[in-house]
Amino acid sequence: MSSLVLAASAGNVLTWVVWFGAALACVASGIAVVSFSNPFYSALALIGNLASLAVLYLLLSAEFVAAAQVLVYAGAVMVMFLFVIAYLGGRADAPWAGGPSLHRFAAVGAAVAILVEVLVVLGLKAGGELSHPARISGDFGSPAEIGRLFLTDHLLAFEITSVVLLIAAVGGVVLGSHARRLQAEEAGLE
Amino acid sequence: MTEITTSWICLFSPLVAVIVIALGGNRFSRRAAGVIATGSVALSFAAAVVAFATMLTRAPGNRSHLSTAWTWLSAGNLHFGLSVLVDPLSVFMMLVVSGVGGLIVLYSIGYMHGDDEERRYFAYMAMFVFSMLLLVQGGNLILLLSGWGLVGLSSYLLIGFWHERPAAIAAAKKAFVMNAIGDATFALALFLLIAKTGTLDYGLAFSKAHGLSQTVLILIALGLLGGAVAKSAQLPLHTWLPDAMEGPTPVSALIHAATMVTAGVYLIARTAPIFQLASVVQDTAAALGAVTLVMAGLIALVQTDIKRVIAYSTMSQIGYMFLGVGLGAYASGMFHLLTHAFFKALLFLAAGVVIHALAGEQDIRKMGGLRGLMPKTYAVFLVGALSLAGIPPFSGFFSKDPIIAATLERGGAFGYVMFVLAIGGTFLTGLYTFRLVFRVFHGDRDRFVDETFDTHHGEGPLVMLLPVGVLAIGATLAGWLQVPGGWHGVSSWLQPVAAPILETTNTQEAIASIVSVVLGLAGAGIAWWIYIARRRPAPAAVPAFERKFWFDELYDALFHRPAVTTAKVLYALVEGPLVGGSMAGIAEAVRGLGTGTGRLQTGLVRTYALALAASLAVLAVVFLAVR
Amino acid sequence: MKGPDVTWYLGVAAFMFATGALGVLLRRSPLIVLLSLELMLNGANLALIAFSRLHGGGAGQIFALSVMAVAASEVVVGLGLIVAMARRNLTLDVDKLTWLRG
Amino acid sequence: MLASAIHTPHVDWFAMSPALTLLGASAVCLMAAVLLPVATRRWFTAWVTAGAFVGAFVAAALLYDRSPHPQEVIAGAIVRDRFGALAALIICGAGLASVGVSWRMRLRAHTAEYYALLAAAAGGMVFLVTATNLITVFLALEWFSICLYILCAIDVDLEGSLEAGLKYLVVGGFGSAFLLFGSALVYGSTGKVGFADIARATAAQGLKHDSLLVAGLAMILAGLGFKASAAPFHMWTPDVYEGAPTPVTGFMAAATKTTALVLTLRLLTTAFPQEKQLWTIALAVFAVASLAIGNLAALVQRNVKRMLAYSSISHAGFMLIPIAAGNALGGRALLYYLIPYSAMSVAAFAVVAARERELGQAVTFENIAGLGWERPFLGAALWACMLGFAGLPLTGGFVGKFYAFSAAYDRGWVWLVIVGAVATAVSLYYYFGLVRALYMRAPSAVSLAPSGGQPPRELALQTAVLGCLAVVVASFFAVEPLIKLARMAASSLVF
Repeated sequence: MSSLVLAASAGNVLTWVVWFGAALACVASGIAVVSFSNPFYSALALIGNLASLAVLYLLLSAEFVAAAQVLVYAGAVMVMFLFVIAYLGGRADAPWAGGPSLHRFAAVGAAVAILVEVLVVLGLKAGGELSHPARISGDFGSPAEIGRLFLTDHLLAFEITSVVLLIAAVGGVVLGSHARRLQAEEAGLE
Repeated sequence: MTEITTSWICLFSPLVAVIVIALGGNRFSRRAAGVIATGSVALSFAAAVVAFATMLTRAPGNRSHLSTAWTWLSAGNLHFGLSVLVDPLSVFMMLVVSGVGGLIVLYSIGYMHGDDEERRYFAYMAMFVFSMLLLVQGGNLILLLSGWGLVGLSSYLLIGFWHERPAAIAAAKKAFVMNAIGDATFALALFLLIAKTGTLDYGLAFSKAHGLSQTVLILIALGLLGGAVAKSAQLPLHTWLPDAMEGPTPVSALIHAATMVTAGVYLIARTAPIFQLASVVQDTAAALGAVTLVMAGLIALVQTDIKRVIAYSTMSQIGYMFLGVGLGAYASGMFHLLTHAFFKALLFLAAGVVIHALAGEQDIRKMGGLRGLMPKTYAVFLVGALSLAGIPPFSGFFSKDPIIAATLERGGAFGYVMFVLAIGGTFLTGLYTFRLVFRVFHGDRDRFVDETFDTHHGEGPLVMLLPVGVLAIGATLAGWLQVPGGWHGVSSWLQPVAAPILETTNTQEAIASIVSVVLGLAGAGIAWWIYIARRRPAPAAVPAFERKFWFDELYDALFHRPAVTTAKVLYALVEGPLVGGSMAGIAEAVRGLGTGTGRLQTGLVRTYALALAASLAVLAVVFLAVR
Repeated sequence: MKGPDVTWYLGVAAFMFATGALGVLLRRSPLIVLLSLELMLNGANLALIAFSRLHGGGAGQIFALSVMAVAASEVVVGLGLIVAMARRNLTLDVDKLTWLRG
Repeated sequence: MLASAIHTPHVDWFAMSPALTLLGASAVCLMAAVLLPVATRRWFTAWVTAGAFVGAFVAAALLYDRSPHPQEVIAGAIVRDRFGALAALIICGAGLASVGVSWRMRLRAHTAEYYALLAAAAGGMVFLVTATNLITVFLALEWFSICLYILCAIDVDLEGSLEAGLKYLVVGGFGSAFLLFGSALVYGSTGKVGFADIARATAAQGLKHDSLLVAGLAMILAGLGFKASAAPFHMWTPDVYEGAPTPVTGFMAAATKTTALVLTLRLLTTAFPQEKQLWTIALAVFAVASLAIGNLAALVQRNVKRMLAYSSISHAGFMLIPIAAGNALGGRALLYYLIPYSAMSVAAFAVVAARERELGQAVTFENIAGLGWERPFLGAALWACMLGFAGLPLTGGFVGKFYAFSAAYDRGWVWLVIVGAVATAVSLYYYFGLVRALYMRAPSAVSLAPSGGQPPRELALQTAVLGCLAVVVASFFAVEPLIKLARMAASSLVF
């Protein structure tokens, strides 16, 4: 019986279920990020968020991006985050402490306004061309395809990305370098 | 070298001196600053002479050149940049400005010796010469206006040079304000001309002016006249000139006699085509000149300050020039400008020698009998006085008479009224000039003179006497450039630029000469009768003359007091209760807004982000709504 | 395409973006502000990937990958700043950063 | 086998040469940071950076000369045209002057990194002004922004430097996120990332009123407005400008604004010509808001750097006017105005930097008093800059404002001209206030004057200031050639 249902709607229901699960996780972890009072938990929530995003990417046939998301983002970047948080110690700030204020009211208002605007925009387009995704070939989103694009149409983007990363590394060194090193060098300068 | 190259040298030489003196600062000695300034003006003069000589070799029709160094802006028909116009009129003025100017700057080396701020003085002087040259050489209307404005600025700085004297500051301000009124009308006229003709070049603008309506032409001409009247201290914007005597004497000589005040005359000659199209305004110029020359003569009769007498006589003589150019006898007006530059600079510098010798005293009632103490000064002063009074063979005679003859040629009621005023002026000129000579140099020596005159000091250093001597020669001989019935050096030179609109006959010249010489001598004679022969006690000063026809009081009553009263009334009735204190209220409100804006800047980064997000939200809604 | 329309993905993307914005506007801990910025960038990334799927072009995915690199860079610099401030014993509270104001 | 299938695009190295020169210098500086002994690092890296700016300047000049016809290169990621080349010239000029201003900066151990980042930031800007697709825009924007975040915070001893860096990072990241989301929406609507492709797709598919496109445009405008520090996205500016090391502030004021405004003009005219009705009005509103807020807030400032920051906000308003006019005259006016504006900004902040080093504290209207007498050259330079900012003759600011206003007038927006004129009148108050303070000797200034002889003569800084002054004044006199340059550059765009 169940195999019949599955066969009838093919993978569609399954896709919906997976989508629903991932979307829910996304939304929930997103809310969690901004509402946990401890940055450590927020960071963990963001990792969850990034992971569920990767699932959504997979559903959108963006396999390489999904893999990069998990490996680079959730893996490397967030680990760095966790290290820093651990280094600084858990300094909690309660987001809603002190009750409602004008600023909070306005902040929520602005965020909701932006959300509603985008949703309205989407609503205006819904059922139109947004429901007619293009036909794609099998290697859409595959590492080979992404690699090809990075070497052809978006060669420059690839190169600039590396420059940006290099600069960030320099920034990390400059800002994070230890005071003792500074003193030592200054002594050398005198 | 062509006349164009030399014209550029002539223009920029003083500017270079300004820059060198300003940048050099203490690296130059004070005297070096004077030498640099003098040298630069002398170079200008040399360049002007070369330009003049080169031009002489050319055919009269081929003497006008426009040279553009670079174009600053060009939009459509409007080309505007740094260009000089080299033509007979500008070369004429270049010679006058740099020649007389150079002598005066040379004189200043002696006169200003020992002043604390000599460098500043010479920088200003060179700046002034540059401005004046820019005014006369500028190849388009905006450059003319720039020169005009710079001349006003330099004059303001020089009049207020002794900034520790309140009177000097007040005089400088008065000159600035009066000139600013003229500058404003002048600028408006130029902009109107540019707007209507779409060009900045003299030639093109004038040829296009023919197509303009009479109303526009009259407005333009009136605006130009306003500028000319203010700069040349003619009625009714004349009150600044006598006060401007607060500056150092060479400044008075340079600015308020030889050069700046004649800029108005130059302007009318330069823009003659406009004035000819608006003949009503040209007649107004002539009439203003005639009235000014009589009134200034009357006021000069009772002044007791040696420089003020000469200052009023300047107004009066410029009145003659206005009369000349107003009647369309451009060459006669410019000729009088030339001779006047010589004899008036001479008078001022000679007066400066007297003042210098008497430790700065300027009151003629404390002078007298200086003839024996200062024979050279007396001689040159007498030359200047004879020239001013129009006694042959001195230069004033040759240049003043054609103007008077022009009134006869003009004829009609207007012409004859002008004639009467002009010859009345010659009488007054003889009277006040010789009153001055007799009071200062003849008669009994005042006790004050004995106390202050420094016999060892003599008449001054050579650098002061030399320019005076040169000017005396000029004042004697310059008249022979043009002799009625004989030759027409000046007229034929200026013919290509400003062709006269009336030609006087020899008979008219003769009548004018005889009448004016007779009246001039009569004036001098009466002065002799009163002040030397003592046949009569000196008449009591006429209040009207004494109070300068109440012009200062009139302006005070007309403008200053009503303004103050209105402000007071407004403050009491409107602003006090409503705004809470005039401009202060507005300023306070604006500052309040500023403080409020600053208060938004809380330093809270979240607020900044909120402003960004909220603005974006609004922007997106608007875009979606109006898309 | 199986499963939900692209519109649904975009809805999630918009929600994440707005949540992230809310985090930046509300939170005082610079660490959480940084995390919220990441959330915003990831919302935008999801939109890019979804649109990439919609149009069948690779540009969106390339864009998203570049954004990841940029986001990582911002995090490095942001964390570097936070660590430097912590070393100088400055309070880690963006509301206390009001030396510059007016 | 796969490799044979990939046809990498032709790389026009020449088109990228200015940016690459700067990047190369940056790399050399970074290596110097590791390899050279501390004592030689400063002069080596400063000279390398200065040389790179000169080299990039020359390269940009050559590029300008050799690129009469706009041409997309490297798979449409950037464009080689005169518009970008002229902007690159301005950025390189500002960068070169900033090197001079930075020479005596107190940097502790990070000198080499400082110059590396300065060169890298300029490289990013030079890239950004040539960008023709949304990916390049976002990446290059982040490239130079990240450099600037670090540069703002680099003087860790300076009170407020870290604060400025963090504030800039947070608000900057927020702004970039909006720009990114907007780009995503535009991409979603048209399926394209290239500017020209977006415009073509909009026209071909009738997307003029598409809600996604319009919402995306709004977000992009907010992001660009943020970088140009135009109100109402300006609020980070005063704090960051005040907190950052002064040479960095000067560079930011000149180069960031140039980059942001030039990019705004290029992006809007090439990608959104159909939406002109929307963005011209929006920019006009931003301009008015910037003029109002910048000028009003500047009136009450006592801190000179902060006053200059508000003045830069008001100048964002002035320079948005020609962009809002959306015509060729406007493009010309913007490019022209940026030349003297950049020079004035760098020079003004340079004088502030010099005074700061002398006093060892923030420069206010009170303690700048007497600068005109004590340091005549710097005083006169600041004086000239104030005249320029106020738009008075004998400085390029006059011509710049004149052109900007005439562009608005041509568009038929007399009201915008009036607002600009009123703003100019208000601005005279605080610019002249500073000039007055320069020549007023307050007792506080005397007591603050450095004890023990003259401060070191800052030859590099003075040379930089002199160069900037020369540009400010020369741009007034050499209007015609500069306008010609700007006209040819603006003709790369289609209005």
